[in-house]
Amino acid sequence: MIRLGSADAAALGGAAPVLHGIDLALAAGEQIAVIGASGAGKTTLLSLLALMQAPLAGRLELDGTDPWAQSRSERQRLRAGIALAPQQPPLPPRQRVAVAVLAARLPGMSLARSLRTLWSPPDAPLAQAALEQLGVADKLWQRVDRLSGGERQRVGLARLLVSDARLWLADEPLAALDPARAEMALTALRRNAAERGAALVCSLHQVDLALKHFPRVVALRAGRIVFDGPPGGIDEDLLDELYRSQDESAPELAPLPQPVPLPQAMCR
Amino acid sequence: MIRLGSADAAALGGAAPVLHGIDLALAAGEQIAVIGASGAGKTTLLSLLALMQAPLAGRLELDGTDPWAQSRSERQRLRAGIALAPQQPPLPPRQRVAVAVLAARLPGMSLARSLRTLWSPPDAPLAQAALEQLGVADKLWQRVDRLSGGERQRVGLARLLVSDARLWLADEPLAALDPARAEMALTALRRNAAERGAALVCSLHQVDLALKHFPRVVALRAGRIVFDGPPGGIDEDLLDELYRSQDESAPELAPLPQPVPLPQAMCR
Amino acid sequence: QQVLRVTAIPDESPTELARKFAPLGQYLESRLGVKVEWTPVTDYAAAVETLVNRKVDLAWFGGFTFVQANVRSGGKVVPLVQREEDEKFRSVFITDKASGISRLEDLKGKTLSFGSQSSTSGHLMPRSFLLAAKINPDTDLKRVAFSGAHDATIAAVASGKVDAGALNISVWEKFVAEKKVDPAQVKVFYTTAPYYDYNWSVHADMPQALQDKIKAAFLALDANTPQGKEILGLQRATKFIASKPDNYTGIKVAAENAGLLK
Amino acid sequence: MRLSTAAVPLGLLALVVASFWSLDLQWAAFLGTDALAGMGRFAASFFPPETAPAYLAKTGWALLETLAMSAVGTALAVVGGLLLALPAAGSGVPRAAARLVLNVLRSVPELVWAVLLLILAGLGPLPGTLALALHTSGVLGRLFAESFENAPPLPALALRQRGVGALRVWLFATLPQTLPQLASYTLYRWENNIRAASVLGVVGAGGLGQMLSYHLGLFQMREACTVLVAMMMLVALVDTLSWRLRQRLTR
Amino acid sequence: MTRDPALGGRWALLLVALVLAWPLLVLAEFKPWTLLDERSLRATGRFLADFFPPRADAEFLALLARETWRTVAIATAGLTLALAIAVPAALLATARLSVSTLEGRPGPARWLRRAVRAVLVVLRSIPELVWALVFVRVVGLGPTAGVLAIAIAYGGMLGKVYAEILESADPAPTQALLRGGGGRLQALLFGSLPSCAPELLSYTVYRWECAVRSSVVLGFVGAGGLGQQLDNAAKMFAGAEVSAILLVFIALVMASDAFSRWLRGRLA
Ligand SMILES: Nc1ncnc2c1ncn2[C@@H]1O[C@H](COP(=O)(O)OP(=O)(O)OP(=O)(O)O)[C@@H](O)[C@H]1O
Ligand SMILES: Nc1ncnc2c1ncn2[C@@H]1O[C@H](COP(=O)(O)OP(=O)(O)OP(=O)(O)O)[C@@H](O)[C@H]1O
Ligand SMILES: [Mg+2]
Ligand SMILES: [Mg+2]
Repeated sequence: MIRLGSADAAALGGAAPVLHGIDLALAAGEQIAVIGASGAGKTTLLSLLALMQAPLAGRLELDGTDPWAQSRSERQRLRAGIALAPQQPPLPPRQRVAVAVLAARLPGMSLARSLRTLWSPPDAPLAQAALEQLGVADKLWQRVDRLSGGERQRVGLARLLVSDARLWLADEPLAALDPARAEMALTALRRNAAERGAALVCSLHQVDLALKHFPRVVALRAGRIVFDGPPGGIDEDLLDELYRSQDESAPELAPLPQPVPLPQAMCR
Repeated sequence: MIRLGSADAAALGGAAPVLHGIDLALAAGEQIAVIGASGAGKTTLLSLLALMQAPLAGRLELDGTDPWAQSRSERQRLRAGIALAPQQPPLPPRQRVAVAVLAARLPGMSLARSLRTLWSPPDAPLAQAALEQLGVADKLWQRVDRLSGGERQRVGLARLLVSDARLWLADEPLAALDPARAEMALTALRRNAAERGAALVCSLHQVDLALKHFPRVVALRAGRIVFDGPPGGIDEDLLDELYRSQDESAPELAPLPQPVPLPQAMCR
Repeated sequence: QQVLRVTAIPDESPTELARKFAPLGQYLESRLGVKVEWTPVTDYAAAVETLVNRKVDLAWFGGFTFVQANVRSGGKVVPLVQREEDEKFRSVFITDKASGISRLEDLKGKTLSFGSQSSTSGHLMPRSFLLAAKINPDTDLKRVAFSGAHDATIAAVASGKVDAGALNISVWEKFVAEKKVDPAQVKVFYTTAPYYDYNWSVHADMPQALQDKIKAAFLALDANTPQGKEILGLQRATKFIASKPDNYTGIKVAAENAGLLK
Repeated sequence: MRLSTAAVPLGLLALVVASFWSLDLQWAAFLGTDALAGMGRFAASFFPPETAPAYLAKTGWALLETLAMSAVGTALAVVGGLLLALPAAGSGVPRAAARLVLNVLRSVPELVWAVLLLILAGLGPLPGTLALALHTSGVLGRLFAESFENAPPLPALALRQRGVGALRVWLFATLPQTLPQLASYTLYRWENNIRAASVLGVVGAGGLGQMLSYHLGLFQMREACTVLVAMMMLVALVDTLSWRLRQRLTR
Repeated sequence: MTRDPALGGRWALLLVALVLAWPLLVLAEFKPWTLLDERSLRATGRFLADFFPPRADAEFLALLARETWRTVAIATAGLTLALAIAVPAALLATARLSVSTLEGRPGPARWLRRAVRAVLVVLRSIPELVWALVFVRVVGLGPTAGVLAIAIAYGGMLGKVYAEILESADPAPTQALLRGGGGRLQALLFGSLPSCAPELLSYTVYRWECAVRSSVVLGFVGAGGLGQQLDNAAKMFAGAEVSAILLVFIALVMASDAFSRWLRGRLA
């Protein structure tokens, strides 16, 4: 369905490449977890898949064609099939949860219905159902900026659930969730994606959850894929290498640097 | 050092109380983890301790006196002793990491030195040392908005390390960090706090880390403290109760609601 | 060198006023042996204030502005000369041919434009003739507007923006003569009885000798010399005659009756 | 690089100095005892304000008329400003064209628009209202476009990533974020327009302004004072009203 | 649950808006169709036909250049004096730097804030044209009256808007600093200025453009500059001169717009 061939990419908003020679093929309906240390390039990889930026080098193919070779309007149409839930939920403050969630359905919505949604969302039951699966149904009419951190994140995920995209991308969907809600959210994502035949890519810091829930795991280290396969293939050594400090000259965790000196003059 | 007596509080920006009858005493140099489901009130509890808002009811005492009964300037002086790293790092975009970190030292800084810091921070080595302990020393002169999610979070934590406060509050400091960097950050926080005699309160979703690292754990459920003691006292049943869905009428995790219905008319 | 500063109420456009004044200024320079400087102002009240505060020495006033200046200065403004025409000045009321207005009474319920609120011939006298005809402009008309100047009043009526307008007869005649207005479209439906209007005034603090010299210079203008013909033509005057404050008591009374002077 | 960094403030300083120098301002005329006394007399002639009931009623009507002109003018300007701000915050040719139109609308002051419109719409409140609307459309359009461009980009980006068209990205992501600011700009311009509406009276557009210029012209200072007080009350009223509305909107 | 709780309020608001709009439209005699009657179209056509070509002989252009500089100089001098009023007033008037407001309990300083705001209201509620009328009577005709009028009216406007910009910025950084015990000026420099500076600057430059337009309008009451020329030309119905002067205005404002963009570009 989507395929990257030795692709390089810069972080969104950056110029220097932070991903190098990425080869990745994703079949329709497949479910993948992306793991890797902070700064390894997970977010950048998802932005490539979401067609938010073109690769600096290499190929990207969606259903066999290169979307970046197509016209802009054609690419816009392709994007409607891809839904991304970013690391920080991009929800306009003051908007109500129901509207924020249903915004994910805009690509297929008529203008008249969009306007009605702003006035009073006719699809509120749909949003409600999605929120219920994530345990935040009671916040349907709350303003987005009146939610706790974990509630906001789940509203962001509900956008995926209501969208009719065929490729769901979730960037650290569990960061602000407690263990029970994390399980619940992951289950909801995987189950709905499977039922709808949508492919699912999640970047995750919770290695245990990644290994437990996903049939395929991709591991990034310093912008390169160092592992791609079933979770069984991941061992302690690989994890060690994955999360070891990438700057070789910096001290390892063990010999912690001296405590920050606080000369008297600075204290007052 | 700081003590709450049957305190009620509203979420910051909200009106209705979400914390009820909180009793909590914290001695100087103590280290506490706060756990609880999403929406339980962890952030609100920290905002109380940070003197960001007064309790709606009940008492709050800092070193035996009520800061909310004092004059404003006196309270402002007291605040200099408390440092909070919020859930989302509040860093002004475009500011450089070094300046953003050193802003935490403003309370004790002369105006002249603050201006120099804006121009070119003379205390950069201090910021550097703190960032090193968190594994992001190489980003010292980077702009804050050019960081990955985990890097941003660690810059936010570096503010705690350089501050000369006696009470450090960290709201989910590990949310965006991979397991190795999470360990590293937690170690740095605990070690520096201990060396400086500062008390440390962290809200955490990673129950395992909370139980492993902290001598005392406070558990919140629906705005009330349901456990306060050494981690040994926490068992499976308590965790189950803590993270069980709080809305009793909602279905438990097991019988997941039907997949979101997508009537054909809505799809295009 | 001494300077004589001169201004005029802006009842016509300032460039027109400056053009009209240029030869008169040269004439006065040669007769008085002082430098003459033209100071344009942008509203009637400013013209009054500048003379009252002696920021200018000589001013061209309308009847009503003279009365205002005299009142504000405590009687210290002296009218030197006026045009012969100013002894029996008139205003006209104009309207569009198609409006169906032919008498003052027809104005009830219509819109009317005056010129400036401080104008004698464009506001004060038309208003007092309306009052005499038992029409109160503030209550009986639909709307009263102030176009700001006589020529603007004509434009407003010609473009149908108001039903009728009131203005200075000499500007009207000039517009007709220069074919700037089409008499087939806009007609005069009422002409007022004559009254005293414009004069050239100075402040009483001016040395009497200078006052006399200025007065003499104006009175000496003669339409039979080429220079006199040019100046008088531009001033739309046959000749200048001496003026006196008493000429304007009628205006003062009219202003008081119309509530314009308190 | 260092040099050109210093060049900007130096250039601005030079502009300021040249302005003061070339204008040859008469501070003496303003600060001299004579002038101060004159100003005192002038100020004193405004008091006490005229308070005859009939006159107050007339002022009240004029006040309502000014209020209506400014409100209708501002409302029209919001519509016009939004219509122009959308392309102006976009890209390409429409952006350049919309910016040009906005600049032209904005560079011509209300009073000048009114003078031009008097030919078109006649004397009375209509040309005033339209003049306010034209000029304010330019001002608001530009401010709106700027706040759209400065809005936090992530929510819009998230929708654009889904291939949603520009209009609906704006409706669902940009507008809700900028609404308080748009409202704040609008309310602020409304206050501004109340004062502008007063000035427009000078050219025959009715309302408090016409009364003010009428009485100032006739040296009826006490009546003018009543009008000024009414004007200040109106502005203060709108000021509090907009403050309240803003507080509500930003909550 | 899925019924929109805000819907009733929205209909009510819409109704109120319609009910209020009606009398306003009547009072403003808003009948735009009168613009389209044949006679006014003809008058308009005549006037507009006069506009082309604009007058462009050397003498007139030299006059325009001189008057243009006068206009700019009056605006610049007036705005410089206005800044001297506005900056201190804004710092006094903003609640953003107030520690008490941060705590949700306004202190006595709010009376000072209100007093400053009231003075600002008085300064700007009298239009600059009226200030100019008054000053023209006192200092006589000429630029002094224009400069003073702009200084006073714009001092009030800028002071108010500066305070508002400081308040509309994201409060988190500033409040974090104040809360951390930082001083007010420090909080301003580190928290608000980085995000507000472009807006403050662009607003000031924008106001300078407005001052240029105002100084044009002040020309109508005798303060000199382009306005006086325009007044003369309009009173003469000299379309060619009116259009030439209008073109100069527009060029002037566009130049200052470009200047503002350039200045902001340098700051970012
Ligand atoms: N501004 C607000 N207005 C009203 N209610 C709010 C506001 N902010 C949070 N709440 C509510 O207060 C409750 C507690 O919020 P709080 O942020 O303290 O939770 P938390 O324990 O930090 O949760 P999380 O782990 O999701 O961050 C939640 O139910 C939330 O919905
Ligand atoms: N706007 C930017 N400009 C320049 N460099 C950037 C920018 N954003 C991110 N980077 C850098 O690109 C690298 C990859 O960033 P990315 O956000 O993809 O990491 P990540 O794997 O998502 O990390 P995290 O787990 O911390 O979110 C990092 O080293 C980061 O510092
Ligand atoms: Mg990331
Ligand atoms: Mg929280």
